[in-house]
Amino acid sequence: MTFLPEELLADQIAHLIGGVRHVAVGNASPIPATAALLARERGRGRPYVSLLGSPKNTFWTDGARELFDCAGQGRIDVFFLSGGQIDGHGNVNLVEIGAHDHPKVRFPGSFGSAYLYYVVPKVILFRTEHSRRTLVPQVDYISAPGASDPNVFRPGGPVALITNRCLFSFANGRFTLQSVHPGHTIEEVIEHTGFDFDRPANVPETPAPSAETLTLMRQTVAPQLAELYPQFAAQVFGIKLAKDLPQEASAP
Amino acid sequence: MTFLPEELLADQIAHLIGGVRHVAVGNASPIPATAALLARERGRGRPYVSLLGSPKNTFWTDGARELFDCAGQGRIDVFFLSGGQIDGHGNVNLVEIGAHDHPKVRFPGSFGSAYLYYVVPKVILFRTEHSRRTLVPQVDYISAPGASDPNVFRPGGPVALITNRCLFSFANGRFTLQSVHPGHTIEEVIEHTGFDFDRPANVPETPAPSAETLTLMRQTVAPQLAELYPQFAAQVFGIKLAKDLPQEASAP
Amino acid sequence: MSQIAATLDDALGAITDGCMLVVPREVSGVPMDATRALIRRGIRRLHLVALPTSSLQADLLIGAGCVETLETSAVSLGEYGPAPRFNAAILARSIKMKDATCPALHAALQATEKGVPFMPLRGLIGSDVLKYRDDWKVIDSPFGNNDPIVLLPAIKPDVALFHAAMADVYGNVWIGRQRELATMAHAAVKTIVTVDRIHPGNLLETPVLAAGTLPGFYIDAIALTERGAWPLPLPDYYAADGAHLAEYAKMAATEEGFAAYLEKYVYAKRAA
Amino acid sequence: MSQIAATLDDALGAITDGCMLVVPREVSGVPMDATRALIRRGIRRLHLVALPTSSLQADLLIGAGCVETLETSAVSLGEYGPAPRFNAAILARSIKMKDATCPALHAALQATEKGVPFMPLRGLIGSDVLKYRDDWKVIDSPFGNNDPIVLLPAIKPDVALFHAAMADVYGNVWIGRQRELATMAHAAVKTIVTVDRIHPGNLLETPVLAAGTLPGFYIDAIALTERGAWPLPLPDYYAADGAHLAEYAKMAATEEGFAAYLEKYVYAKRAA
Repeated sequence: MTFLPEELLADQIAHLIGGVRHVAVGNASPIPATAALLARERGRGRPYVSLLGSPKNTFWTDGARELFDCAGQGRIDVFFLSGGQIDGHGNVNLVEIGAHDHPKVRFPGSFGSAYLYYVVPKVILFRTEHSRRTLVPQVDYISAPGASDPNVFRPGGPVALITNRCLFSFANGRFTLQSVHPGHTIEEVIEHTGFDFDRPANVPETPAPSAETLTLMRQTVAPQLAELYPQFAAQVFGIKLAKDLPQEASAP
Repeated sequence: MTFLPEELLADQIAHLIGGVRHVAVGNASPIPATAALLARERGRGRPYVSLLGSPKNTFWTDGARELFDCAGQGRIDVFFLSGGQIDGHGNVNLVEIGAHDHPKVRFPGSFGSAYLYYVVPKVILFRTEHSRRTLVPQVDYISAPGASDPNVFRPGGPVALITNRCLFSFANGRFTLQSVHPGHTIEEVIEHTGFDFDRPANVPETPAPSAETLTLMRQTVAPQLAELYPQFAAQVFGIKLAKDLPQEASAP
Repeated sequence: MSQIAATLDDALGAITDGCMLVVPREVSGVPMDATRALIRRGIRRLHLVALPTSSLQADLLIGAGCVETLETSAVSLGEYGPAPRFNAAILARSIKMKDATCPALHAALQATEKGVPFMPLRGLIGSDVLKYRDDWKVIDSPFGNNDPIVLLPAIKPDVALFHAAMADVYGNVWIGRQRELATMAHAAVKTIVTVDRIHPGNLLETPVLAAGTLPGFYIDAIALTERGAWPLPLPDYYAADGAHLAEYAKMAATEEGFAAYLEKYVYAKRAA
Repeated sequence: MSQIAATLDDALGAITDGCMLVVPREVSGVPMDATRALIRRGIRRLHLVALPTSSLQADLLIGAGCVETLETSAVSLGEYGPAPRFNAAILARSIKMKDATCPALHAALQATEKGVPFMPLRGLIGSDVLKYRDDWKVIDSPFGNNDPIVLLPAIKPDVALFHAAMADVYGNVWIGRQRELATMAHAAVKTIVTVDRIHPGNLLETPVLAAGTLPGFYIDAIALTERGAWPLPLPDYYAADGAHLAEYAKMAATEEGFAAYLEKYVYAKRAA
C-alpha cells in the first residue's frame, strides 16, 4: 500500500511510545496525536491517551493544570515537543530567532516545554521540516534544555527526534541516527542537519507502515482526530467535520 | 420574653459580626452558627454565611480547602474560635493541658486555628464555660497566638471573647470587659477569670435579645441549624430531624 | 480491565501494615465499611493522615490498635463529644501524634499533587503547632522584606481511601464537590474507593457528571459497599446515624466498652 | 441584588485602562463578544495574562492596540497558523512580553488563590524562560541537598474574564471541568463572566450541577452574550468556526487587512 509521510511518522512514533501507561500530546501536534491514538488502538485501550484541548480524548476533570500536575506526579510516561529550532544538545527553541532584544522571527512561545521536558521520562521530539534552519548547532533561545546539571531535579528528557527525513535517538547529550526514511539518504541527512550526530556503520531504512496499520490509522484513528485537528484530518485522511458539535442531551 | 443563655450569646455575637460580607463558622460551633444565621436573616441574605461541614449552608464547591483558600484571599471577614484554654494575651489552646511530653488532658486539636487566627480580620472567641480552668494566665499549648511580631504577616486576629458570664473586647494584646450578662456580676467575672483584664468605670449589662430577635431565632434560624447541629437544635430549640436526608431527585 | 473488586477485602489489598494511608474528614465520604474490614484483618502500624480532621474512623482504628502515627488537625466526635480512644491513646502515649492545622494538610497534599517538594503557608509562626513539627521549616520569604513564612514538606501517601456515592465500570468515581478527594488521589501512589452503587454508563461521557468525576486513571480498586459510610453521613445522600454515634461515644468511653463495641459492630460481621 | 448586568458594556465596567486582566486558553471559554466590546470601547494599556496560552483573543487585542504587557506561554492560531498581530508586535517591540511556561502561570495564580506570596515549580532551570524573568527566583530547596528550585511570585489580577455556558440569577456560573476558571476567579479581585444563557433555578441546589459550579460569591458581573465565544469553541456546546478563523488568519497577515477585519467584525457591531 502507498502511504503519506505523515503516516510513516505516526507509525514510527507509535513504535517509540512502546508499552507505557500514559501518553499525553500537547497543542498543535497532529502527527503525535495520530501516533498516540494508533498506539491506543493497537493496545486495545492502553496506553491512556490525553490530547490537550480535546474533551473527548482526555480524562481530565481538574482543568488546564491537570496535564502538568499529572506529569509532576510521574503519571505521564511519554510527551512530544517540537521546536522552531532544535540543536545537537537536545535544546529546543519555541520562542524566537535572533537576539532577544530584537528578534528576527517570533514563534508562539514555550508552552509547557520548560516544565514537561524535565519531568516526563520519554520526550519524543518531532519536526517535520528537516533543514539547517530547524536543526541547528545551537538554538538562539532555550525554551527547554536537552540536559541538566546532575543536581537539578530531572527525571525526564529527550529520547528521540523524528523528522521528514530520518529518526534519531538521543542519549548522553547527543543524537544518534537510527534510520533513514524511504526515499531519503544518509548523505541528504548529513547535508541538511546543522548539528553533529553519531551514526552506526549501517543505518537501516525506516520500515514502511504495514497495510494493517494504515487501515487502522485511516479507518479508526482518523475520525477520532477530526474533533481536535479538523484541517489535518481533512488534508491527510479526507475526513470532514460538521461546524457544530452535536448537542448532547446531557450538556446542561 | 424569657430566653436561654445560648440565645443571649447568639444575639450578642450577631451584633459583633456587624455589616460584613462573609462570615464563616468552623466545626462544633452551634452558638456562632446560630448567630451567623441570625445575622443573615436580619440582613436579608447578607452576610454570606458558610457553615463548615454543611453543604446546604456553604457555597463551596472546591472541596474542604476552599474555606482556607477563601480566608487566604481575604474573603472571610469573621470567624470564630474557642479553646480548651484561652489566656489574657488572646492565645488559644485546642490541644492539651499539662506538659507536652505527658499531657494530662487532650483536646481534639488545633483545627484551622493556626492559620485562620492570622488571616481573618475579625476573629470572635467564644467559650461558654467561664472559669479559671478555661480562662488562664498562660495557655499550656499555643494552638494560635493572640498577637504576632510586627514582621509576621497577620491581617487578622481576635476582636472579642464572649462567655456565659460576659463579653470582652480585645485590642493591643489585652482584653477589656464590655458588658456583663443579666444575672451575673463584675465581681463574679473577676473571681472566675484567670487573667488580668481592663474595665471601664461603668460596665453595662449585656442587653437581652428582643422579642423580634427571639422569634426570628426560634422560628427561622433554628430549623436551618438542625441539618448540621441536630442535637443542639433539639436541646435548645426543640427541633427534630429525620435520620435520612430526603433523597433529592437531582442527586445522581 | 476493571478496577471493581470481587470483595471489599480484595479491594483493600494494597493497604498493608506500616503504610501511609490518607482518609477524608467526616463529611467528605468516610469509608466505614472498609475501616471495619481493615480492623477485622488486624492491620497494624498505620501512618494515618486524616485530611484535615477525623471522627469515628480514626477513633476506631486507634482503639483497635491499628495506628502507629496519626497526622491530622483534630479528632473529635463533634456533637457526640471527645474521641475517647484517641484521647486515651494520646495520654497513654501509645501513638505518635503529628499535630497539624487544616490548611497545612491540604497544602502538603497539593504539593505532591503538583510534584513539588514543599508548599508555603501563612499563619503558624509563633504557634506550638509549628514548634513541635521539626519537619516544617521557616524561611525568610525571597519576595518579602524580613517576612518569615513556613514551608511544609510534601505528603505522599501510599494509599488514599474514601467512600463515594457511585463509580462506573470504567473505574471513574463521582466525587461531586469534595474536590479534596481528587487531590488525595492525585497525591497518593494508589487510590481505593468504596461506593454505594455502580452507575450505568461512563461518567466522563456526560459533561455534567464529568465535572464532578475523579477519572478512573487515578483509581486502583473499587468495592461496592452499600451505605458504606454508615454510621457517618454521605452528603446529599444520607445523614449521620446520631443514635449509633451516641451509643459509640458511650461504649467507647472505657476500654471494656470499646471492646464490646468492636465485638458487636465490627467483628460480628466476619461471621456474617 | 443580581450580578446580571443590563448590557455587556455595563458588565465590563471594572475592566479599566491599565488593569491586569486574566483570560483563559482557547478551549476553556474565551469571551470573544466581550473582547470585541472592549476593543470598541478603546481600552488601552492592558496587562493581559493568558492562562496559560491564547489565540485569537490576544491577537485581536494586541492588533487593536489594547495591550501594553502580555504574560503567557504561547500565542498561536493553532491549525490556522501563527498569530500575526502578536508576532508583528513582538518584532516591532510594541508590547512588553513576559514569556512564561504553562504550569508556571497555573501555579502563580494558585499562589494567590491560596494566599501565599509564591509557589515553587520544578523544571525551568537552565532555560532562557527563567533567564529573562527577573521576577522569578531560584533558591536551594530547604528540603533537598543542593537542590535548586524556582519560586514564582503570586499573580493577582485586577479582573478575571471568561465565557461559560450558563449562569443562574444568583450569580452562580457553571464551569464544568474547566477548573482553572475557578482558580482565576479565586485569584482575581473581580470576576466578570459572559454566558450563553441563564439557567432557571439555583445551580448550587442541585448537587450534580453544583459540582461544576463557580459560586456567585466570587462573581461581580455577568452578561448574557449568546454564542459569546464565537468564532472560538465552547467545549461540549459548539466547535470553532474554522472558516472564520482561516479568514482572520488571512486578513490579519497585514496591518491593512487587520484593520479591515476590525471594521467588518468588531466596529460594525457598534452601529448594530
